[in-house]
Amino acid sequence: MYCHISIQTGGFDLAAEEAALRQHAGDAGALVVFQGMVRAHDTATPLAALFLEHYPGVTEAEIQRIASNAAQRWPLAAVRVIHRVGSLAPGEQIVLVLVASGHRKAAFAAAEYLMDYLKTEAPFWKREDFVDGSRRWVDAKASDDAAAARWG
Amino acid sequence: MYCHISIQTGGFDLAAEEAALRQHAGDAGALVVFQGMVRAHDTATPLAALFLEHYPGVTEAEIQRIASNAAQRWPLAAVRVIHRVGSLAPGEQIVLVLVASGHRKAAFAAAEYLMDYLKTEAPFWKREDFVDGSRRWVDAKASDDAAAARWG
Amino acid sequence: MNIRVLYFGRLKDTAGCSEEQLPWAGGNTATLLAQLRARGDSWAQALAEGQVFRLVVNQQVVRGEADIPPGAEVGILPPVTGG
Amino acid sequence: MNIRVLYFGRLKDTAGCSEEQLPWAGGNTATLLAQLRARGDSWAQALAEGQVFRLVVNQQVVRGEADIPPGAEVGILPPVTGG
Repeated sequence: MYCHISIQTGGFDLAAEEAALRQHAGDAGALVVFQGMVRAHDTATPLAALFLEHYPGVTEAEIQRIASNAAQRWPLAAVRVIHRVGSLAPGEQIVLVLVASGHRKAAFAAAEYLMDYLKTEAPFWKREDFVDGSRRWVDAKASDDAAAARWG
Repeated sequence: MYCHISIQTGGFDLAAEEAALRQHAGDAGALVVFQGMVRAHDTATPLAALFLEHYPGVTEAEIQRIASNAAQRWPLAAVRVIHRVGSLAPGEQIVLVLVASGHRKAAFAAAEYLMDYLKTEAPFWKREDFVDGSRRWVDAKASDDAAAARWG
Repeated sequence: MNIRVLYFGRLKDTAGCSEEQLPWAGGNTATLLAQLRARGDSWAQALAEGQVFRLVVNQQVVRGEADIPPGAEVGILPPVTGG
Repeated sequence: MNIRVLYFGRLKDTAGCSEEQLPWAGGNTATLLAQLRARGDSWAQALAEGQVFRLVVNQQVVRGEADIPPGAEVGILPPVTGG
């Protein structure tokens, strides 16, 4: 299985990533994409920016491990993960996951699995920087742990 | 909920569709995309082309109904469905579904729901035109019926 | 008075056409199916239970049976295979 | 001999830095956590059970306890919040 992981400060081009992935996806009939964006009004005080940090080296290895686990569960042709770090404004892209597979069921399941484990296993930390100047490190969500736990 | 449905012979531009959808998706934090492609080797004899026909008018209404049902189950910000008809070569795009929502769980579930019901309720018919000149209308799959049935 | 019957997918091969005008004395979707099945074995097989997904009367999808008024457009849909 | 301890997320605020050199006589991940918790209430709270997600020794994620050799890089990870 083709697998390409990037941690970067810059944005990404969905069309370019889709074209590149299909180069490596052979005769795959299904492509599922997840793109996460920074929400401005997820909190009471509006967000000025979301700051993300990570653990270089360890992050890439953990995502690789998560992708390998997914490839053991489903017949995947190609996986692409891009996760941004640094300071991101509301509306900006945070994360992109692309999964190509022969059929849609595997592609959907693997994309959701990758997102669930990216949220709960990969060493990223988010800090909310609010318009009033206050800052807060985001708490881990029990709902994310529950989402990952359902894969058993 | 914003909902835009197109049945067309031409291809589509994923990046343009993503940009257009986000214009209508407000503060949505999650975007899930499904793209289906024609497989060359899904059959014993290689495929020269996949021919798709549909029931104009009825198709659009049925997809609108499926999208409305999805919007009653999950809090969706925006939905876009493009389905191609006519003669499509292996590797070409067949179908594109985009779903924007506040959170990923709803976006994933709704995109999968839309695909399951597109496969089993929308009036499209596929014919396989093989490289040896033979042709065959595709049989409906029990696995697709089962996928749709699980939504209850 | 006639009705206009539209065929889709493999039913076009059975009918040898994509649509036809049919004299219509009145009746419902079951009447129409019975009439078409009586045309012969290939029709009876193609329109057997399980081979017909749904009928559409004047662009309205029919679940169960429905009246077919004179002048109607009736689509006969084999099981769908899109997506 | 020292070890190099890296802090992430909210633990940076507790430590007042992103990393420090710590004299190390030997021990495992539990020894290190006990030593840091003994620095005071803010440390004890920040590193309480449930506040620490995982330790990483020389870029290897530790599940359970693991030896920390002299010279090691040790990352202390609060619960992660990516994606």
